[in-house]
Amino acid sequence: MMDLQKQYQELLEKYLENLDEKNLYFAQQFSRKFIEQEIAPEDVVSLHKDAVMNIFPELRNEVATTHDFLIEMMIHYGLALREHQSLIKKREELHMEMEVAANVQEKLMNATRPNVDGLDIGYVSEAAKAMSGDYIYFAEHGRKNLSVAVADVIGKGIPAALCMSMIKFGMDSIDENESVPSEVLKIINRIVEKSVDNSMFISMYYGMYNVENQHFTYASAGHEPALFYCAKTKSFEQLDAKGLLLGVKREVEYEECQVHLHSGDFVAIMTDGVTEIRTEDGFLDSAIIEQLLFEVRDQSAQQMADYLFKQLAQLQNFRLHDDFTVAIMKKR
Amino acid sequence: MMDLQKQYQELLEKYLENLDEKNLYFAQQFSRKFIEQEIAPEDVVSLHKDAVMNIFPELRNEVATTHDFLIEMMIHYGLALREHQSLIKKREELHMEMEVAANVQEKLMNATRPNVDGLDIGYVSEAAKAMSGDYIYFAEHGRKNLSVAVADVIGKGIPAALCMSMIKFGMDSIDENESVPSEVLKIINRIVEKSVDNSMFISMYYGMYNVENQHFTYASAGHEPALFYCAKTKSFEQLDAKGLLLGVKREVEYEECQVHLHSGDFVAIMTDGVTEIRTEDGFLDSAIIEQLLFEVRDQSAQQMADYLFKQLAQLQNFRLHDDFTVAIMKKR
Amino acid sequence: MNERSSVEIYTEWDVVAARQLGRDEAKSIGFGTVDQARITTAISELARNIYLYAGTGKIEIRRLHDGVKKGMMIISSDNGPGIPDVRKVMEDGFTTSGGLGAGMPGVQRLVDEFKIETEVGVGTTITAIKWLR
Amino acid sequence: MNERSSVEIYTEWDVVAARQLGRDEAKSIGFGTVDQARITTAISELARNIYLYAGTGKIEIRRLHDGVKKGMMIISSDNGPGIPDVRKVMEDGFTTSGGLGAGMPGVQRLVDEFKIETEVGVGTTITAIKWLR
Ligand SMILES: [Mn+2]
Ligand SMILES: [Mn+2]
Ligand SMILES: [Mn+2]
Ligand SMILES: [Mn+2]
Repeated sequence: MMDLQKQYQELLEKYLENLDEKNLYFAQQFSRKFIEQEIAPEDVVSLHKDAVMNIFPELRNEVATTHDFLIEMMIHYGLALREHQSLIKKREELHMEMEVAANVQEKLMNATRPNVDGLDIGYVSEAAKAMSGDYIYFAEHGRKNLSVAVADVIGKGIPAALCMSMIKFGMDSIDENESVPSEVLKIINRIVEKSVDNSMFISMYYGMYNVENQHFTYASAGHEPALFYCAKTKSFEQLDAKGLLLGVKREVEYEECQVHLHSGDFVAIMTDGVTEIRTEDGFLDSAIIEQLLFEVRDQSAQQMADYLFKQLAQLQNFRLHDDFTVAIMKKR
Repeated sequence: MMDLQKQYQELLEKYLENLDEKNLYFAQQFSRKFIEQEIAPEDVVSLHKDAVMNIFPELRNEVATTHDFLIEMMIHYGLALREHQSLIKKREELHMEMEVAANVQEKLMNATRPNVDGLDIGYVSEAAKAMSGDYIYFAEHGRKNLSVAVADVIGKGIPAALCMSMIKFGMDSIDENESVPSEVLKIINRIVEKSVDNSMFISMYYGMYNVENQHFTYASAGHEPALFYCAKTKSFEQLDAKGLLLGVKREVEYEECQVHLHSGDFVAIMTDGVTEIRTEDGFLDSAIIEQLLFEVRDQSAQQMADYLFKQLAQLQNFRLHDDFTVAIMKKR
Repeated sequence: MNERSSVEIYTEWDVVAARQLGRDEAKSIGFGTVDQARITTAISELARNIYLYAGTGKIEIRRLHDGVKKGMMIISSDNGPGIPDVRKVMEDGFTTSGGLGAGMPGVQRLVDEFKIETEVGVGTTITAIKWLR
Repeated sequence: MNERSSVEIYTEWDVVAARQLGRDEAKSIGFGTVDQARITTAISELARNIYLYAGTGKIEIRRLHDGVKKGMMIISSDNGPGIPDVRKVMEDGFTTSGGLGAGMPGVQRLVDEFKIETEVGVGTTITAIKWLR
């Protein structure tokens, strides 16, 4: 403490001499170090008191006493700071744990970009917190067919991730060569209804692309509509299909629809973390998504997905309020 | 601020009058309120400065300036405090999320105390953090046989929980009527080896109690030995069996052993969160566990488990360093 | 020499009396201004907890001499309801533990050694030690 | 009236110059001592970031009159490497963001409005506004 005392007093004296900014700058750098060294604010006031009483020896004892009063006022501030230092340590621990968990989840989900003839595929899936409750799943069936599923567990983070790991087991147990989208959703709905807590619902969009006839067939369980871009007319269309959220009731029928993809056409399947972007001024008009995708329509599907993410993250000052997932399938 | 200014000055004046403790007590209560109202320490110093300058109008300007210096020193303390307030909010959010996740996990694991003739069963499973990486599983086969599994994912918290949810699916898929402990571990080992990250290992103890012949048969995958208490000799014995941790390699053989339970005998299966208790002075001697269990040997299995937990938590000042799981099976 | 002294806690004024006792003792043992304030704050929190949650209880102060080390022990005891979930009360940053640095984790931070013994329906005893450096 | 003024940042002394400019402006707009210190600290952090991570750049100060509201705008700009992961830099309580209240989240807390624009390989512009209350 003696060393600090001397340094503090010197800085204060120099500052009092000509009140220049330089010494305040040093003082603040100094205070940063204090905080790192876990020196409490009441200690700073104590250093301050001794320095003042040394510099102005003529000051009455009452002035020293006012500092004691301030020390007393600072004790709880000091406690809050020390609690903060301990929480930060715990937080970094938790953060590391979450990273491991996110890896486990990723390995579990195993979303790899498939290779399907004539189809360019790109996606971005970013978690708002450490773990995502959004889910993206691809399956290729001998380069002839592609299945894509995008799901969102209502709610964020860890419980959602636990649910997703469950659904993954369900998905894996389905033989997709034999199933059409509406059937797949029916089967998954049963699994979810049986094993997931009542308070947890899941929206899912399920699509299949057939290389032979270039048809994209889709069904939706209460999920955001996908966007379909028609290169010929340069216009967007929403691909929606009727169906209840997964897990609400045991037996549900899902509507199944189809669209034909021509060269330059693309389908973008998204979660509400993309379509319901919140900025400081409220929700964004969803037309902005069409506009952004249109701007980069000639780039690769991955570049398009990356661009959409970057622009929308920018608009939210880089603070995601919800998990963000977009999958783009573009006909070459 | 004007109101605060007046109150602060009054408190300081009263304190300076007769320096009594009462005013310091009020001052501190006051400072707690300041913190709750997100008043930064630099604001407190500013209030202090104005009060001092009002109370001692004869003081030179330099004394006011020393306070300005202290304000400058406090700015970063104020920032740390505001960061703390924001982290605490996030932490409470995360905490709620973890609670939901823990519920999902509990529903998933579904450990219920089984009812088996002649056997008194009790257990405690407490997470060190919000989510446990310890796992306890019971299965009854027509009140004739009881299976019990206790597992510990190496590592704590969320990634462990994700793994456990996977293993649960594996466990459920085994028809236990047909399997002996060493076989069950072999099957689970294959599942884990296939689906879990290389860096994640699991220890598991698996036991089966046969009501007809009162044999307890067990196998262990690198897990802590269980404790066997013989009522007749009033002595403890470790029940260990050779076998590798789950997930290390694909094909593993597990040793299988057996013990006969007589009236008053009990088996306690534990995780290392019980046996490797850390206190401020280092690790505890594991003899203490035998001693504690011996003290309450005549109580119910559940009371014994509760007692063990309470005593060991006390010794750690109620801060668990690892998940804590004990299952006690006592012959009536 | 008065090695042990105590204050019974019945009203909020007794919290002030316990603080005063603690500060006087701390001063005469030789603690500096900041440590005096910290010790007093710890006592204040303990005494206030008795007053708020147990109704009545006692704060006892003992002087310690451990070889060349000198210090002060604070014992807070009550026959109140006890603490059902000590782990929660000792956790940082939760409203249950006082929030923003206060409560039991705060007391623990203000001293060098800290022990809590509690039984539901029986009462709580908290022992805190601060050594003179 | 001088509505805009700026300091180019090349050395650590320019950080001090930027602080001085900011404090003088803040004072003459009518901010109190504590707010002057906050504004100066925000400028200090921004200028130091330029000095440490971009090498060179500029701190510009503008006075704002929005109807009856008066305020001050701070614009920090550089052609440095840009920030690859803004989300990380803006997160609280991580060493990457300065830790313990410092860094960009700290600057954001010191002002009323805050905007960050950055592109890897192109540079970073940060705009901060503090209103007089
Ligand atoms: Mn979600
Ligand atoms: Mn969502
Ligand atoms: Mn574990
Ligand atoms: Mn363990």
